[in-house]
Amino acid sequence: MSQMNLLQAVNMALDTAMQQDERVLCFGEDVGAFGGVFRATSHLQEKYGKDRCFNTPLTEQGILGLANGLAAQGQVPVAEIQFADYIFPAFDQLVNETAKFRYRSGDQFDVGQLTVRAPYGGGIHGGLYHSQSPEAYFTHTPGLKVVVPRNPHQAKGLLLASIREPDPVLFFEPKKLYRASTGEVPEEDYEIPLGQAEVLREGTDITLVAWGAQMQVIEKAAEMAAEEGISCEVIDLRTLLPWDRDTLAASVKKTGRLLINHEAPKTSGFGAELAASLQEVCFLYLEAPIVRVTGWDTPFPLALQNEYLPNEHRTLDAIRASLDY
Amino acid sequence: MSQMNLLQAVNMALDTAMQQDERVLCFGEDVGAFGGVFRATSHLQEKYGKDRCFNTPLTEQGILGLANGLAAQGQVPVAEIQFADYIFPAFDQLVNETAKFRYRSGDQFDVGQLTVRAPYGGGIHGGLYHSQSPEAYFTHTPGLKVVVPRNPHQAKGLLLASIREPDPVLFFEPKKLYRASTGEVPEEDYEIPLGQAEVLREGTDITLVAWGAQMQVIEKAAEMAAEEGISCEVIDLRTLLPWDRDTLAASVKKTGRLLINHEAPKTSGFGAELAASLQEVCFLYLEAPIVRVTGWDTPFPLALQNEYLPNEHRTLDAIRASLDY
Amino acid sequence: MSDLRSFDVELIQHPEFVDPQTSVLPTFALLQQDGNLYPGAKAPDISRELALKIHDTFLFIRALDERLLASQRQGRVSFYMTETGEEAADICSTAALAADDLIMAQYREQGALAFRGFPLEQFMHQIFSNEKDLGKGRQMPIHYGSRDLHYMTISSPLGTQLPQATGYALGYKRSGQKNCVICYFGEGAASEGDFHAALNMAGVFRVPVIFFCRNNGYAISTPVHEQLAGDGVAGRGPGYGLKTLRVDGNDALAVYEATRLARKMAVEEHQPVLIEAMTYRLGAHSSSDDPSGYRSRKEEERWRQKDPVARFRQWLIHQGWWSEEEDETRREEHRQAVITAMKKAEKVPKPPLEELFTDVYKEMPWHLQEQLEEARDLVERHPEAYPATAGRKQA
Amino acid sequence: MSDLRSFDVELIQHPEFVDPQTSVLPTFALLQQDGNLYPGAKAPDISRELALKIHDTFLFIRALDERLLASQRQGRVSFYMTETGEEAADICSTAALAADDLIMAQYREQGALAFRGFPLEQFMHQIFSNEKDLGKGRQMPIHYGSRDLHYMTISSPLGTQLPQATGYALGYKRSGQKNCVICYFGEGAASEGDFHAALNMAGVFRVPVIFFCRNNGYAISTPVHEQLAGDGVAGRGPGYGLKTLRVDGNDALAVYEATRLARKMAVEEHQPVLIEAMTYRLGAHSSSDDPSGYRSRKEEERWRQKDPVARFRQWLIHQGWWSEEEDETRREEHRQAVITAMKKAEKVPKPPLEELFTDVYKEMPWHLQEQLEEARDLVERHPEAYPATAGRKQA
Ligand SMILES: Cc1ncc(C[n+]2csc(CCOP(=O)(O)OP(=O)(O)O)c2C)c(N)n1
Ligand SMILES: Cc1ncc(C[n+]2csc(CCOP(=O)(O)OP(=O)(O)O)c2C)c(N)n1
Ligand SMILES: [Mg+2]
Ligand SMILES: [Mg+2]
Repeated sequence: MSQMNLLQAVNMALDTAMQQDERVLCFGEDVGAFGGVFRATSHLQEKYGKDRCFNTPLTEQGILGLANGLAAQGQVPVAEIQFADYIFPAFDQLVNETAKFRYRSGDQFDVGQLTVRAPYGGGIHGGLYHSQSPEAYFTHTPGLKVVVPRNPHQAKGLLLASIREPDPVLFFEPKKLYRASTGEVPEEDYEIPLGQAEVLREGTDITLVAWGAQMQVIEKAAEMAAEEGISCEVIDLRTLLPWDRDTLAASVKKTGRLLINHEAPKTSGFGAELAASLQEVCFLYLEAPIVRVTGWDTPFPLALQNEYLPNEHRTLDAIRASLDY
Repeated sequence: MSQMNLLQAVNMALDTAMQQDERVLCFGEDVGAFGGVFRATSHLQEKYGKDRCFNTPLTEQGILGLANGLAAQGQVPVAEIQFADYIFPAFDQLVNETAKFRYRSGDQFDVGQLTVRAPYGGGIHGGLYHSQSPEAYFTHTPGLKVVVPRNPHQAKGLLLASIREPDPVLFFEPKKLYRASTGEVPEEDYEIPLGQAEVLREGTDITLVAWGAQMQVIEKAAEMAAEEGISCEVIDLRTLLPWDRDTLAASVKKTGRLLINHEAPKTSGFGAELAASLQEVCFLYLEAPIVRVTGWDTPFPLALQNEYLPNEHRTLDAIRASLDY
Repeated sequence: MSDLRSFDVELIQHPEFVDPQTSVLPTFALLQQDGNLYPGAKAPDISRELALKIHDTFLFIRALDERLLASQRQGRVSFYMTETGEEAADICSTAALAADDLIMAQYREQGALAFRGFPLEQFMHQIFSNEKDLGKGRQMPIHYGSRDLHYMTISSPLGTQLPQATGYALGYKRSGQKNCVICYFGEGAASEGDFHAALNMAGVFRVPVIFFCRNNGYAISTPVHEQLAGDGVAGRGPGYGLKTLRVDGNDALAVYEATRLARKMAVEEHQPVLIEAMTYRLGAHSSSDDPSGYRSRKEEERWRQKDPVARFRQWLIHQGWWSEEEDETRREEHRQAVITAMKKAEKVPKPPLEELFTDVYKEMPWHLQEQLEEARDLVERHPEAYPATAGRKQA
Repeated sequence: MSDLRSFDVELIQHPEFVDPQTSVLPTFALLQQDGNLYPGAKAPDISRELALKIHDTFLFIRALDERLLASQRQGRVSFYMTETGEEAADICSTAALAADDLIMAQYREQGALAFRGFPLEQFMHQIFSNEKDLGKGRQMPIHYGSRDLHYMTISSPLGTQLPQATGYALGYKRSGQKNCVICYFGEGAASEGDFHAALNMAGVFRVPVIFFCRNNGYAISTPVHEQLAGDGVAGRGPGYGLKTLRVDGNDALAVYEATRLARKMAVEEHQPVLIEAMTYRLGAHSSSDDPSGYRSRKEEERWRQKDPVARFRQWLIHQGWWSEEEDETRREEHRQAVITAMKKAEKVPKPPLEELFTDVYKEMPWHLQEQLEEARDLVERHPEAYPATAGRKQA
């Protein structure tokens, strides 16, 4: 065990994966000698050589095209998109190619070994184009898996599991927490299985669910609520596609209330899917409407980013409103 | 008034718009002299010349980049994407550029005059890549408007409104109905306002909502249900972003039940947003969970496309189940 | 890292803008239409056996294309695309490769697959998307793929295979495998952004890939002069650091020789290569297309005079390796074989319901299992609405 | 339509693959570092007034960049990007245009905007994203835009402005306006698919656009030789049918002259042009970057010797139009003005809450109105959590 931040945990996971399997390759814009603009790939080129950790030309569609080809050939590509905001030029390669590779070939060819890492989310004065949370787009795409870690320990275990997963995984890293989130991380190789939510705090009055950086918000809100005598169950979804309906449904059936928090805009955010699915299976248990506390339906702003982010105050207000319903 | 199919209605709308405003330009792959692979732009080059209706090179990201530039300069571009399945290479231009152009410039520059037309949907033996319904992706993108017509009359009125709308509009045309849907269409210039759903059939037991080609499915299901004594209210959403919550909520409050039908995969489809929002505002009125009858969470298949499409039988089964809840 | 740009550059004091019109790459050609070599041309070192195999593939593909297009017209097949007029391009380039080099095709390269030995039955199973199709009946006709024959399953979105080819070739390089990737694409697809990404990365990473462009004059209705304004597609190759050659795409010998040399550079030096084969799509774009809307019979006729199959046959006859009579017999054999195979494949049932849900992921997650159950119930409740799957025993 | 390809092409019987290494475009240069013209060079026809305006913009931008970078280090500014070393490229190209030609910049072309007369205060309002910012405080520092000055608001995603430039220029052509678009971009951005789409379409549609590449050696840490393998970015121009010129980007006179000629071709003949300006980013990529991680001081020093501002000053002094003393005074004036403007802009409040919701659409739809109300309530309930907007009177 050693104390480290989320970025170091990502770096450690990549290091572990590269050491253990020589087919693992890390690449993307500036990830080579420089170690990436956030330094997630620091020292990997030094350790594993230029042909296993390298810079690509500045083309996201090319990076994903390259990654698809490498994966199909039998390598284990871990491609970095410098900011999740810049994943959109690669949308076609991801949605039409990566996601459908195995299906369309009748399982003759696949790119299941592919992992795409991308720092996402706001709160770092990034404005429209260094703040977006595009996870919901990919949850509408059968064939992909979508994972978001909340802290260093989770990041290492989930990233190792993602790299070894036989399906393509989009791994969104909460860049606001890259340095802000620290914790103990085991030195050894370990995996946290995909597809499983985690109950972080048990409670009886309302279920709060989020992922990534918003976990801190709902945890804080849960604490504030506790001071008012409200007992919140706090769940980290961790994998968004395919998500862990059983754990969530069990919790909602127990508490009778659900609050979903995400940074992305409300309309068609992943909260919509959670709400739609859970009202289906928990209908008779719900004592209030499922509530979504999310980013507004605007581009991500700069001067007013504070006003944009769905923080603990908004969350607590919504918890109270749900209990008062 | 004259009898025509949906394709002819689209063609007529384009003709009307080009005649009325000489800044209106139609372009895309094969839309020039050939008139488009579906012939939606037939005769427009003949009538308005090569500089108003023209072929582009084969690059969707280029088509949307070009369209954004033209719109910013003051033209009124109506760009065609040959199949909605091929809109993904243009995803970045649409989501990062078109949608955010006005916002990021503080309203100094905008591309509000832009309309993108794309034939979407399955049921024509198109397999994975000539069948997709990607509308939900765009509903998660503030700054865009999303419109889907169900028949020739609607197509003409909604397309004319979309072209003249001061915000960018994605206009998805149900290609299955291009020739299959016919009806009376006024010769004159008319618009059907965006943002308004239409109640096609009043009913008391359950609300059915859909858009585009699936309207025929829910209308058929409503008729079959009527034979069993079930009274369905049938609504065409028409505009998905921003959508008409008032009309839907009023209906659901009346019937107490809601069924959403769409062709796209279930997870994070636009049905999720409708369900999540409507359970919020209609919670106390709902007598059964909101139900989604949708495409499965798989790529669009070929041999089993019939098994994939959410048809009237599945819809009727779900209506019955909702009433029996 | 660090800026390796040279300071020692040629400086000029008059602003001479490079004029794109001035440089036109020549076309490599060996065989004239009458089957004789051009003066000064040297035939590649090609065995009788290989030459006859190429020609037999030509004849097979003509028979296949003819029959399937006719069947589409009769409504027996939902969709088809012929490669008539372009056979030399894909077949002779593939003939110059190792049998385990990877082929990434666009969709008009069934000849390459046939050359590799794809069984006629498999062609038919794919066309009829029946349960024996290697692709499990999921894609439209002509989206072939064969892992065994190193032929990547076709994907409809244009251009996407190009950067994948660069990646696959990089995988070869990394694993030290002495293979290359050949990546086929049309001059239309070359306008996609993926083309740029692919060729640029191939140049930077120096990978064993041959980008093989079939410039057949059209992308559906769009002629090449509305597609690009430079010197074709070949004109772009040097700008990416690729070795580049334009070749007469209707010249079986020139295509073979060009590809043979390209493969050598790709595999031995990791030098990526661009080949532009100048050819013509004699048929319609697809069974949904009617070219009379955008080009003249006269133009078609002019290109028909340059038929690659006839040209190569003349050469074979000059070589004394083949005769008109053998040709007639063999064409008839292929025709009959195709008809027989079609009849059989038509009767094979569609894939079972399960196959709608498998292969989305390696293992079926809970939500797809749930949906499969729902679909099973549905088919059981409404057998009349699901004739393809109702009543079939489950896997 | 129809296939206009010529049958009358040059045929060769030996497969001569074009070798990308052989053709390197020369560099157009007029001014030597000591301020003297190269032998045989002719200075463009440039008035004293214009020359001094260019130089004054150089000095202003140096002062602005220096001060703002320093302020970023002090934590007063959240982010900054300098254009130090590249001033001749954007400023002198813009100087050769009409004042109402549209500029589409990448992000390192504040000089072009300054040349057009963007007030210092406006620079500051944007940097501090306050309520007087023309962009309403929504984008990161340096994302300027000015409708009045025909300078399209900067967008962070790289390359997206290139096909937009083609479209905007096509709009000019259609409306018969005698203008062109200049589109700036880095050699890194030139790897994006949008670059390919843009240049190809510009060639096909023949639109009045100048694609102006600042090849400054790096894209963040990635040196140009890891970015591309051909002859720079200029090497790609002819392949798209664009007139192409490589120019010494640190040579104010050569950049001016090249752009002047390019504009003439663009506006008068609708001939799109590609200019590659060879320059060097002397500073860090941005205030978040530290170049010592990827390049040597020695390399930087070598390029510092080629400083475009010093070079042009020498020329002005040789012309007798300027002196070292005037230079020193003027630099100090700019420095003071920047400091004063910064102090003022810092104190201007942030935009009001409403501006979070306006301009998503032209009119605010119901769901945004609802969300605005919700946000208002929120700020009212938790004023301490929203210091920027709480307690401000509503619009
Ligand atoms: C991304 C994408 N856009 C559009 C299409 C529709 N489409 C299919 S084939 C074709 C023309 C391709 O022309 P070319 O690349 O020259 O190949 P050819 O058909 O001539 O062999 C088009 C536009 C597609 N399949 N994918
Ligand atoms: C689509 C996209 N990908 C990545 C980035 C992140 N990024 C910002 S600047 C930059 C390097 C750009 O280099 P270049 O085009 O050479 O311009 P320069 O900074 O040298 O002026 C990168 C990778 C981005 N802004 N947009
Ligand atoms: Mg073609
Ligand atoms: Mg650069």
